[in-house]
Amino acid sequence: MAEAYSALALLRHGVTGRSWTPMWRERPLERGYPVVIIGGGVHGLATAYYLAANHGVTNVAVLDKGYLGGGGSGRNTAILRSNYLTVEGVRFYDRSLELYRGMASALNFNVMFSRRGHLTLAHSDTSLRTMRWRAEVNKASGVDSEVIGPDEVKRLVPEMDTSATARYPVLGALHHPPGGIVRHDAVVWGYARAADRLGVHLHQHTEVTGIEVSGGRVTGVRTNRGPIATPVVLNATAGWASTVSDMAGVPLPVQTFPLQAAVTEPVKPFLRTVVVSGTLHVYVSQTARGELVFGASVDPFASYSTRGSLEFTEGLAGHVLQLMPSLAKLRLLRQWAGLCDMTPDFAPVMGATDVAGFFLDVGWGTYGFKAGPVAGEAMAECIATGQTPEIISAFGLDRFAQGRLVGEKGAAAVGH
Amino acid sequence: MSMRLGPRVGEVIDRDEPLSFTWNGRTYPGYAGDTIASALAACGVRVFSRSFKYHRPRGLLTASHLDPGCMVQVDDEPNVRGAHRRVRPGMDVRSQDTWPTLSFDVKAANELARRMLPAGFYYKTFMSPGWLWPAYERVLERFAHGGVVGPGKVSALDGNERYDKRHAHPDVLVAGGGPAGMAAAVTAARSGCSVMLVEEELELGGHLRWGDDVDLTALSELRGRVAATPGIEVLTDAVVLGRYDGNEISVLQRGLPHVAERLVKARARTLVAAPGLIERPYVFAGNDVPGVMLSTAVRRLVNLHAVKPGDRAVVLTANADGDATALDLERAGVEVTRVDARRGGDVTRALGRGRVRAVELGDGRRVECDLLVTATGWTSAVSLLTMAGDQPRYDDTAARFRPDASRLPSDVMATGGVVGDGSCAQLVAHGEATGREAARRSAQSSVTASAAPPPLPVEPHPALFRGRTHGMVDFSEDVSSKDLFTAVEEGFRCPELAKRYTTATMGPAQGKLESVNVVAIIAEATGAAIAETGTTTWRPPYAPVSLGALAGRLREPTRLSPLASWHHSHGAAPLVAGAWIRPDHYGDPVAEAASVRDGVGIIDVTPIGKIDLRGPDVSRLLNLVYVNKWSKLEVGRVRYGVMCGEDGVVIDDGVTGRLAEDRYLMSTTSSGAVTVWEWLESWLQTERPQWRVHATPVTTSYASINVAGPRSRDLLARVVDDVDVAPEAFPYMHVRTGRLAGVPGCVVWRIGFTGELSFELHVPAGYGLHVWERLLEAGRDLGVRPFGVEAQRILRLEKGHLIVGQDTDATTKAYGAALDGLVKLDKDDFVGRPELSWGGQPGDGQRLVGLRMSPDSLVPAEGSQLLDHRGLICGRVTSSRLSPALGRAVCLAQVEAALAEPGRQVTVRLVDGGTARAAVTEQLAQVDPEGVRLRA
Amino acid sequence: MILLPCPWCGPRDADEFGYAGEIRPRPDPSTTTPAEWRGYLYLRRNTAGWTRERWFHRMGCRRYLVLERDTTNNDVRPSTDASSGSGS
Amino acid sequence: MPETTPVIHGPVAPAPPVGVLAGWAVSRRRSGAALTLSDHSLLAKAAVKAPWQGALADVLAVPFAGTLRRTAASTELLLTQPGPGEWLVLAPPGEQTALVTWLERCAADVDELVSVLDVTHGLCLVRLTGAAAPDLLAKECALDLSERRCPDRTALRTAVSRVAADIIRDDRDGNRSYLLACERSSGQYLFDSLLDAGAEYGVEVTGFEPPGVTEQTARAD
Ligand SMILES: Cc1cc2nc3c(=O)[nH]c(=O)nc-3n(C[C@H](O)[C@H](O)[C@H](O)COP(=O)(O)OP(=O)(O)OC[C@H]3O[C@@H](n4cnc5c(N)ncnc54)[C@H](O)[C@@H]3O)c2cc1C
Ligand SMILES: NC(=O)c1ccc[n+]([C@@H]2O[C@H](COP(=O)([O-])OP(=O)(O)OC[C@H]3O[C@@H](n4cnc5c(N)ncnc54)[C@H](O)[C@@H]3O)[C@@H](O)[C@H]2O)c1
Ligand SMILES: Cc1cc2nc3c(=O)[nH]c(=O)nc-3n(C[C@H](O)[C@H](O)[C@H](O)COP(=O)(O)O)c2cc1C
Ligand SMILES: [Zn+2]
Repeated sequence: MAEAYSALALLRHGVTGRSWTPMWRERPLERGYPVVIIGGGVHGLATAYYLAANHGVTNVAVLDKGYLGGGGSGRNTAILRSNYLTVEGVRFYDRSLELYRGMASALNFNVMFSRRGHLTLAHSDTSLRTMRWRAEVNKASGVDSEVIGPDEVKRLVPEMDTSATARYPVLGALHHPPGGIVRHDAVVWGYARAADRLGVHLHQHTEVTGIEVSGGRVTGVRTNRGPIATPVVLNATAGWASTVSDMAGVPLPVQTFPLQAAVTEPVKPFLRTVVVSGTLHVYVSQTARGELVFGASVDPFASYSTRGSLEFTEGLAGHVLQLMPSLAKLRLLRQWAGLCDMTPDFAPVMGATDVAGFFLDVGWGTYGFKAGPVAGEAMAECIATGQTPEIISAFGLDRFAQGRLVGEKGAAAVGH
Repeated sequence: MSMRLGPRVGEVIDRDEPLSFTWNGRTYPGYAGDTIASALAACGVRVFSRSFKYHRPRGLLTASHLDPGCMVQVDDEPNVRGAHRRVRPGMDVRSQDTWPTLSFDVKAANELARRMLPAGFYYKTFMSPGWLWPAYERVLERFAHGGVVGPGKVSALDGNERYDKRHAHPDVLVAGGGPAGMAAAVTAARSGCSVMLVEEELELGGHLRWGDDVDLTALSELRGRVAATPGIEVLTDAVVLGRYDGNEISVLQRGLPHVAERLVKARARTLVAAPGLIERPYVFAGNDVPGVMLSTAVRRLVNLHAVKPGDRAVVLTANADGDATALDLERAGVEVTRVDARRGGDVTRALGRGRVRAVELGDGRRVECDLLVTATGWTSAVSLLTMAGDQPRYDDTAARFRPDASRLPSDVMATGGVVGDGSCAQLVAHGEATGREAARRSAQSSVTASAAPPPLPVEPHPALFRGRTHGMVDFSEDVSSKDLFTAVEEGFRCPELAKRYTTATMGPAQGKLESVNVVAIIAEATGAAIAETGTTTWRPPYAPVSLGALAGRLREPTRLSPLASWHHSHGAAPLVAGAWIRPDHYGDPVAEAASVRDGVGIIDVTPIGKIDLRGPDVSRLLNLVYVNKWSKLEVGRVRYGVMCGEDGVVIDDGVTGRLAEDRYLMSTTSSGAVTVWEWLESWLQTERPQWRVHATPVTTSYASINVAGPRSRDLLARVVDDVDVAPEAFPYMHVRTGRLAGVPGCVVWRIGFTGELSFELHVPAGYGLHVWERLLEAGRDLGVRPFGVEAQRILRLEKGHLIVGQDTDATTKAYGAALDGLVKLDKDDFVGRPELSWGGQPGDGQRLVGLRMSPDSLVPAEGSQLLDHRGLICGRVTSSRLSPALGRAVCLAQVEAALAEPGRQVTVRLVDGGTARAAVTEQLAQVDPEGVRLRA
Repeated sequence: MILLPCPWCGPRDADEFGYAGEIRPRPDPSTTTPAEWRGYLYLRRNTAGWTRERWFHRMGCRRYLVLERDTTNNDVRPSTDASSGSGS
Repeated sequence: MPETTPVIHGPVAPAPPVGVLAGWAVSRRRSGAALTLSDHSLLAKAAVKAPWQGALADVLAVPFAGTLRRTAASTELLLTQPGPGEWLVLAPPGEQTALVTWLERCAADVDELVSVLDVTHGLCLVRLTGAAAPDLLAKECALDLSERRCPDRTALRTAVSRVAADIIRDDRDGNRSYLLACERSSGQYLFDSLLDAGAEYGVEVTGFEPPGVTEQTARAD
């Protein structure tokens, strides 16, 4: 049994020099599992953890073709917020924030959730109006969110150019104090460790190459390490969601787009808030290590390539400097890209499908990291009980065939 | 204590040009040609920084761009590579992240708790009590390791601080100006190619520069050939940052006269990577104590900068470069103890803190010294190649990863030390062969790889990564080999995971120095072979690059109406609307609106999209893209139309007029101008290519002026030359063309967005100002005044005219926008028809309605939410203003269809949390719902 | 920036083009069913590999083009004009 | 009829001193710099659309992506085809009626859909002349404008300073020269952008110098 983490444990290990037990174990791949989860990102791991922790379903395998968190979960800008535009969205993401707040102690793993406030800048009267709309929906749902003026923006971010003559003047912002950032890798590892402790099998470098369906039911998966029999498969593969769903014959309303991000060299802390500008397609926060983490909107065309582009960094730098001209000499250290499974209405696709036993937790686009905990909790319930939980009822696949899209599209541009 | 040596043959300092600068407030001397680091080292400075976590004192390690120990703040610039940046007179150089001083740093206390602070310790603690975490967080933040930016510290972009970019299209781009790169460039250019030769350092030459006499002779010969060959553009102090799809290569050029830095974006037909080798550090206890240096660092200091790095040296050598270093040191008067790793010699520990005092050898000996030099092997600089798809393979003989050129695309080649070993002559010959092949590939229209140059030999090298003790692996991140062992133990066995857990290779050097050691140590800890362990992913940029350089000159496309300067000089408040800057108002939007209701006003509506449509099939196109009918539109008439997407969602609206049998002018919303045109083209080019229609955007061929108000006809009558504006001659929803104020070729629409009698004039743009001024002049006695976008918004809202994108959103279908009457389902096909025919049922979705507030003067913010009797959100206010005409609020709202009946009551949730009541109105229009005024 | 081979203008930076997505046959609107139509509207093959898609050369010839692209690495094959099936 | 002939304002604010030429307010500044930029928006301009390789294309006789100088309607014309089946035809200032009439006559003779639009007011046209012109353009445009890829008499459409523009290589007296056309509202931006980019090459503004067009009396503006 793995030991608990604490300052005392650190001290004990430090003094004795005794080594730590692994956070998760490498276990043999079994011939069958009652539940197979494809995708070892935050969604897959959280689902496995809640299946075990909340429903006692522990004999679960999580399969990932790469390393844990090697998908979007390991490469996202880790911005958390719940100031969505629709009531369904606000309620859903607020539950996720709540789980994030309690995560360190629930998982006995410090995920370093940093509640530092989230600012979405408005550079036009149109976006100011959308901010107000969002703020009002948020407040009506009990979420702390308010439109603030340029002076208040300046107070929160002194580097910001709030002059009225700016090409894209800052007319105001949606301020969401509970928003913040988290150590994304820690969330993945925390869930993995906790799931492993409850008996879940984590299989890295195990790629699913086919899904067996017979008589309209899932019966197993094929992998590069051999077949696994299973009646239940969860597709939690985000950017690759279509490729996996294809294996089960379930077409998705998903297009995969690369989303790029970058970090600068570290500098002393000066930016205490998460700043997002939809008009300028940029968001930025400063981590505890001192580097600025930047993101933008998805690449302009669908692709599975994660190589990244030069124009992304050029556009990013130009936009950041329009907001904060004093950062010109700061150096960009690394850029990378991840894949985003975009849906037509910027809302996820969750729940059962027409193929019995084949579940979806996809369509997470550019915003799914923050949803990891609540999605895991809900999908675990969905799989364990066979009932669709109320909190995800708006997100079913059938909404497309019925033409009932989620209204989140309204605030789409750059969300995060 | 001066460590400056007498003149060296290959030195790059100019002894005739002494200078002085400050380091942590004290003045130091140096010479032109010195780097910050060499000037300080010549003055005996040994400690340049403190390490990230434990704040251990750090000195020079590579004495190059990559040196993790010499990151400094120069004036307002953080994280300057002190061992690369040339020192300049008066420079203010400071150490970073030390408090209170570099020599006495409080955070060095961390070192004491080192055993309690293993890699990733923070994941294991600070969890409870949860409320204390923000306080812990502030403490952790203090350890952010870097310089300072922020207001007052970094200057704005001006003068020679500006940045710039340019494109380039060399046939061959050579990355790296060492012997191989120079040879490749010369041969490619001689084959007729345009060549760009890029070298990160300040001069061409690579490793030859600090070599012996033979090297220096080869160097000057090669430099001579480069200079004598036409067609080579040489960029020094310029670094290749990345290789992207399409062989797009980014280069950062520094040290230019006109700009601080310039980003060169090169589309090379062929990239030749000749980046050479990087010497790797050796891992053992104390390997980060100031005075422990790589052999290349020593040779740079001694031979290029004439700096004596110490007085008594131990040289651990495993190769010829180590041997040569020992000789260089001896020649410089340093007492040298050689330890030959090829014969089993080893170093187990460097002792000392601020500087090396002694070294413990593998055989147990202890040697007093102040300099420990290691020459234990190389790393191939593969990062550019991996960006192009290469996957380097570990070579047991060479004890390093080498490129596996078979995975490279045909437009990327590699030469020189990065691919193999050999004498200088062999490397040059390989460079030449590569240059020749690159030229051949560049000349082809579609590049095919053919004969690659014969491979270079690979010389055996002992596999030296970590010695018998644990030491620093990633110097900039303060990650030790012990940390990596711990990570593996905890389950982080895959290098990508171990990297993220320990942060090894995540610092400013990005693993260029240390990634092989990281992999070797992970392999050691997991018991796997290095080859199967594999490296982590390389990513651009190769070297960190300023945001300023990436941004270049900050310019955003801006669109201006022909009247822009008039608006500006008449006090218009600017409104940024996408690329357009429009007048929001001229001081008093309410009075502006009133003048339209009572008399006449004029507004510049140039950004309204205008598309010229010609051809026999235009009416079929209109029938297809608009939801209403167009077949019967007569010449001389205009009609309002709404466009939907294939999903039935409203995407644009506007009026279109028929000017002649086969000629129409379509107008669109300002923001929709471009998208609507592309939308029309997509139908014409992909789904209906047989239709004969030409669609040409002409938005800014015209200045568009709306003349609105009960007196607008009187005003217009005074400026028209040949258009009869009498009500019978020019009825509502008609169009005329003619001459206005002496200007031929004008189009006039009689329409009424403001709800008043109004005419929209489309005037050839160059006459816009003339017509505008004539209107103001001619209408002076009518009280004409210009009005801005805000007044127009008030007016249209009083009239209940919707704005697509404000009163509708990305889910609003035509009937949701209260446009049911317009949708003609009896047309056989129009875009959106299927959805509109299935989805218009009552009770479905939201509807656009008018709202009457109580109290009626209460103006709810746009975006305010509507609540139903259960207190649940049932809609929102989309538009709202105080109506000057009515003296009360006028609002449009989207509300659930079931509530969208006149008289239904809803609750408006106000911004301050309070509520008010509102009733759904009979119609959207609150002023003149019958439309008498606009038909006057 | 990837280069797209325009049949008219030659290879051009992708930012001169507008991306119009994978090519999907449009069902006959007069006979289509909601299920079929919404499949057309929302479902995508989203292939990891070679796809046929439409691009609009906004800043060049102003033509819609049909292009084959490998979405795993953005390699492209020669393109054709969307209406005529040919270029220059 | 109005008393005075109205002055036409181009998309680019003219550098002082300002005069009037063919009804347009123009800069009378004369620069002898090695690299000059001048506003040519007052040239008469017509945009023509017709089937690519159709009958009108034969009449106009200018290849796709090429230019052709010829005399028609007793004025000298510069014909270009920067898009397939899309022509931009330039004529001296004040000649737009003659230009359009001639083009419409050509169109009347062919049996295909042709549109002729007078875009004299709709486009901004500038001329950049000097040996450093390609270097300046290399900052603002991603295309290879070297002699090899873009020789004299090339016309193409691409992005310049992120704005769609026609680039027409039209050397003058052996001097590198480019005409750049973009839609009017972006004209001032493009002009400023080129000036800014060209600062390091010493670019200067020079007024339009007409071949063979009578000047009207100067009127300061
Ligand atoms: C640059 C970037 C920035 C982002 N920023 C934010 C943000 O600030 N806030 C936010 O909330 N969201 C953000 N996102 C989105 C977020 O990262 C994702 O929505 C989220 O991580 C999805 O998690 P997941 O667990 O569903 O999928 P992933 O983490 O992508 O995991 C899917 C896993 O499936 C595996 N897989 C795929 N196919 C197979 C197969 N056939 N067999 C086995 N395994 C397979 C993959 O290897 C992968 O590990 C960002 C995304 C990116 C790329
Ligand atoms: N590395 C060593 O010290 C070493 C070891 C064995 C042999 N040698 C000798 O070194 C020479 C090897 O020749 P070579 O030409 O392959 O290598 P080189 O190391 O001499 O030159 C490579 C050059 O490329 C530059 N460079 C690297 N990355 C760059 C980038 N991204 N952008 C711009 N410039 C970049 C470097 O600054 C360096 O000057 C031979 O003469 C050989 O005998 C050197
Ligand atoms: C929030 C965040 C912060 C990061 N900070 C750093 C950093 O400081 N240094 C670094 O080298 N990489 C940093 N990375 C990037 C990772 O090294 C890596 O590029 C990313 O996880 C994608 O993986 P890949 O590059 O291996 O494909 C960061 C990534 C994220 C998501
Ligand atoms: Zn084209």
